[in-house]
Amino acid sequence: MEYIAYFFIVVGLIFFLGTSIGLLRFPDFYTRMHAAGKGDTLSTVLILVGCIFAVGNQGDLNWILALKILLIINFVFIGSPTATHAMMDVGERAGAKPWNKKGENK
Amino acid sequence: MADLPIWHYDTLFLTLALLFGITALAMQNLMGAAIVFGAYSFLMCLIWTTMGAVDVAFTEAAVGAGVSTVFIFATIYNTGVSATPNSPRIAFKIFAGLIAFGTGAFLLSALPDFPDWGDPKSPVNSTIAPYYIANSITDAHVPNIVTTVLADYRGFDTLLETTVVFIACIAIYSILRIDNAKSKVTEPDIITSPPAYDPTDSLIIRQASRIMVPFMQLFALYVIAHGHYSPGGGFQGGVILGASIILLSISFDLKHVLQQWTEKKIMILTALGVLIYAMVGLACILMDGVYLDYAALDSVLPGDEAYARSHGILLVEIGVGITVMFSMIGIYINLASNGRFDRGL
Amino acid sequence: MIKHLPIFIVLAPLLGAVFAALTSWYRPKLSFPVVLSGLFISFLSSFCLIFKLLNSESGIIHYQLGGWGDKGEYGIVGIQITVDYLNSLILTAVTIISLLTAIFSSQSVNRELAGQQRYFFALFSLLVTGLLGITITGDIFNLYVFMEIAALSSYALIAYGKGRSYMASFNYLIMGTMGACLYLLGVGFVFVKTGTLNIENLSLLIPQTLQASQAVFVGFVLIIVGAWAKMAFFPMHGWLPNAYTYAPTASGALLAPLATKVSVYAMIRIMITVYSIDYVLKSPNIQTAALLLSSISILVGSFFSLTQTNLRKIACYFIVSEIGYMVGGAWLANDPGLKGAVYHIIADAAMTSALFMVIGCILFRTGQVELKKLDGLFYKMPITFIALVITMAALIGVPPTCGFFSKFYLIQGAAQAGTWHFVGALLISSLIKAVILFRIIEIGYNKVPNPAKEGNKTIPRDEAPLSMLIPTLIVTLSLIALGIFTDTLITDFIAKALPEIPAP
Amino acid sequence: MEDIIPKFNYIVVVVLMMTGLWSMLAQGNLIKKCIGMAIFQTGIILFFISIGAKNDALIPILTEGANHTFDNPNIDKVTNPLTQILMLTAIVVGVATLGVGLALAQKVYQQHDSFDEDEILNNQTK
Repeated sequence: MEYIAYFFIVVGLIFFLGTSIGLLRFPDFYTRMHAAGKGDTLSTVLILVGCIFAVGNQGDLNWILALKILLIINFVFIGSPTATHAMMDVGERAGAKPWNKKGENK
Repeated sequence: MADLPIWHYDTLFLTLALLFGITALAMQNLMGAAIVFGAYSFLMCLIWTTMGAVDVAFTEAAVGAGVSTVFIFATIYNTGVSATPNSPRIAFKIFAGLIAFGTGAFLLSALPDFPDWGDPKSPVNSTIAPYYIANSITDAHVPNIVTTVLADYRGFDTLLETTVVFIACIAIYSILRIDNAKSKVTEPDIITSPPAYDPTDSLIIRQASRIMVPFMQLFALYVIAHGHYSPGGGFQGGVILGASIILLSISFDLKHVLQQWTEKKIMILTALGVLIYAMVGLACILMDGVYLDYAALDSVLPGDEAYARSHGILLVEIGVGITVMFSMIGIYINLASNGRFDRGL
Repeated sequence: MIKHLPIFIVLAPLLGAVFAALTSWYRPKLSFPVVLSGLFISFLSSFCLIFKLLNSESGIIHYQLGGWGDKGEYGIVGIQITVDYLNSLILTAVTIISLLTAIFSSQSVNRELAGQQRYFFALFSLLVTGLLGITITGDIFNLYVFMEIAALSSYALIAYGKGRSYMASFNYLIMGTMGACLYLLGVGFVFVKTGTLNIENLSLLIPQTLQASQAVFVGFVLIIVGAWAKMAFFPMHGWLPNAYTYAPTASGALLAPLATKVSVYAMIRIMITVYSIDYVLKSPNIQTAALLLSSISILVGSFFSLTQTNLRKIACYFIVSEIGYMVGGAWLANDPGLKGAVYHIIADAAMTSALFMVIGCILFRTGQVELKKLDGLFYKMPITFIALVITMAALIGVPPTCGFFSKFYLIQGAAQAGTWHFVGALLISSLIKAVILFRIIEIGYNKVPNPAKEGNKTIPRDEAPLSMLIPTLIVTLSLIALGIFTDTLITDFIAKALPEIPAP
Repeated sequence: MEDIIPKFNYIVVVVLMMTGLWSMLAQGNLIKKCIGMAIFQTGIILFFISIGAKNDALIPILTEGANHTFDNPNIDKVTNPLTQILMLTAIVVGVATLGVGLALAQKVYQQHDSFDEDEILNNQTK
């Protein structure tokens, strides 16, 4: 049980690392938000799933807590992409230009 | 993990928090400063959670990181983003720095006199606090000691704190609201209903918040009602309730919210919350108790004296929740619309 | 019901404010009477408490909120409010002055703030709640909360003045919050070493066992500096003149006499009850610094008042110098000095109140208080002008007004402590106030030829309405009454309020 | 060093508070002043919470646990609730002050079209 928890948390952290690198290295606003939005949501969800197993007591899941964490996952799943969408939307309206290969618009 | 002294993982957080705080103050872009300030507040929540102060962390998450950041945003929305100073004022800054440095050094001069961090035998932890821990259950049947102390042992502080929120609401209304020099007391003009579909508004955001808001409100009510057994209480619940309305007004349009929450409603409900609290106290006097001595309400509330206290705490928490919720909405509406009550963030 | 009087003092204005906010939406006319009755109940309670206090043996009345009293080894676990000789007087002064100011300001609010007065009286009442709370509470953290109540409502009350008052109020907010934060930090430092917040328990702990503790000392300095920032003491006085000048008349008339005085009271309470005179005397560096600062404060306030042309600004700088009197008197830490300081809190509350009420009357009729435009004021508003002269005489310290006696005690204390610069500052400030008084008389009385004589231009009488004039007169006459009853006040209250002071 | 490590947090707290204090005094921008004020307040809250912390203690919500029971809790294993209540109050007071401060700042901006203190001062004396 403990190892399942570790597994999920570590995988979540790997995704999170990817998110951070993407946020720093991608060339323009949209790709950065893409990295942040996707990676962030997934890694948060994975870490939370890990938590479900981590809070269990000697092989037994603590069902109430697990349910609460599932609810949190649900809301993260709704909230985080929406926030990313909102920022993308605003970015477009504010005139952030997408990057292209020629590197014209940084 | 549990064997580590507290400071082992706090060191990292504290240093980060310091960094965030300095960054927030150093940024030229005010919007960025506000965002970093929000992150700083969240970091503070983590620190407080590791120190075992869950209620404080909860409040800070709702108030510091949530609502105050939104307040700063609303202000920036109505004003300007850039903070380029016209004059650097170097000499003055150095002077202020010297004052701050001197004060800091003076504060640190007391350091050797301090008890170690986390010492359970320090005066703070061994004078009054043990009484609360030992008697919360017998006095009020409330396992969450913070709730008992907040609403019962030091209930007067909480009444005043509610009053502070009430004052903030009135103050902001009186500062920001733009009266069109009408001497007659009237409702603000009926706001025309917004168009059914605004092309600049995103359907996705609307739908997402439509799904979220009921759950937020449900959760807030749970936080208020369950404050006896878990972290939370009137303040946190009230702030979350207020935040749900603020979310609606951000994702839809401020007009929607303005139509629903007129100044009259908000002020009456805000005052009502304080009134509930104060009246519960007065009821105690009328029933031969001292002010805010909920045990005197024994004869009207079910259960024995300790349960009377428990129910009394619940009653005042409801009052606090009402006041906090509506004043948060009121403050937000004012800050976001710059006192005009027509449009805004 | 007698038992519950202490809580009613605070609760009545609070409930008055809440009801005023509620009724303002249904019967806007009712909200003023509601506030007034709240203030009146508060006044009655404090007045009754004085008699109860005089009859009690211990000279102290406790009220434990929620019934959480002394729990043996733990000390007092709840919040306790306390009435004793020291604060009963100040409570009565605050309630009387706020009641009179409320009556005084009803007309000017209706005129100056037409259309926006909906929450004015609610905020007014909340400010009074905060001030009374600071005075009555027996818990240092509770004092902080009350301080913030008073502060938040006063920011709003000042911002009612529109125009420049917004920036003034913002500066006040920054300075006030800084003061409150320093105070709270000081409470933290004291709390670290004592573990209790109750003033009574602290007063048993600190002077005896924690004399040498550096943390407690740092806490002491922080609390004092925090209180200084709140009362506009010398290096932190910058916010006061603008804030009180640009505020509406009614806000100024309430804030100027009470807000700073109550902070002085809080400082004295911390000095003599929580710490002790002994403790103050054992930290000579702070004492010397405080005395020096108060001398500078007096001089700065006086000289700046000399350079101003607006009567309201002059009055504001008077407040700065009067703060110097009280802080200096308290830090002399000897018997006459402390007596003078406590007496001066009450006397100065009355004097400043009278001064601002007079200014309010003039503003109400003439619309401005520029000094040079006050010519012929004596003929236009004779009663107001006489009240102004009496008030100024009291500020200078002409017997038999109360200002004379407080200055007498202060100078006596300073002489006893050998602090001659304080004596000098007091005398110079009196002199400067006398100069201003003569300037006012010159402008108001001499500058215009007597209209009663034939051939001169007649000036129609145009006094302020009675609802403004009567409170002004009551306060002005009370200046003389206070002076006449000085002896009773000092021996029956103030002497009993002060602890035994070790002879030098 | 031995003395400093158990008290390291206080040093950070003091630095944090002084950062806030400095920006309240020195920053020319009104919003920055407000943020500095909030940071100062958070520093104080952190200070209070740290003095109430206990090593290896549980949150102040009593449960039937291994080392203490409902009616007779192990006092050393429960974090000090008192400091937390005080700071709950302080947080709420802080947000109220912040709100009023921001409202005033908005009004000032309306008048002077600037958040910069010097510029406002120039406008006023003009």
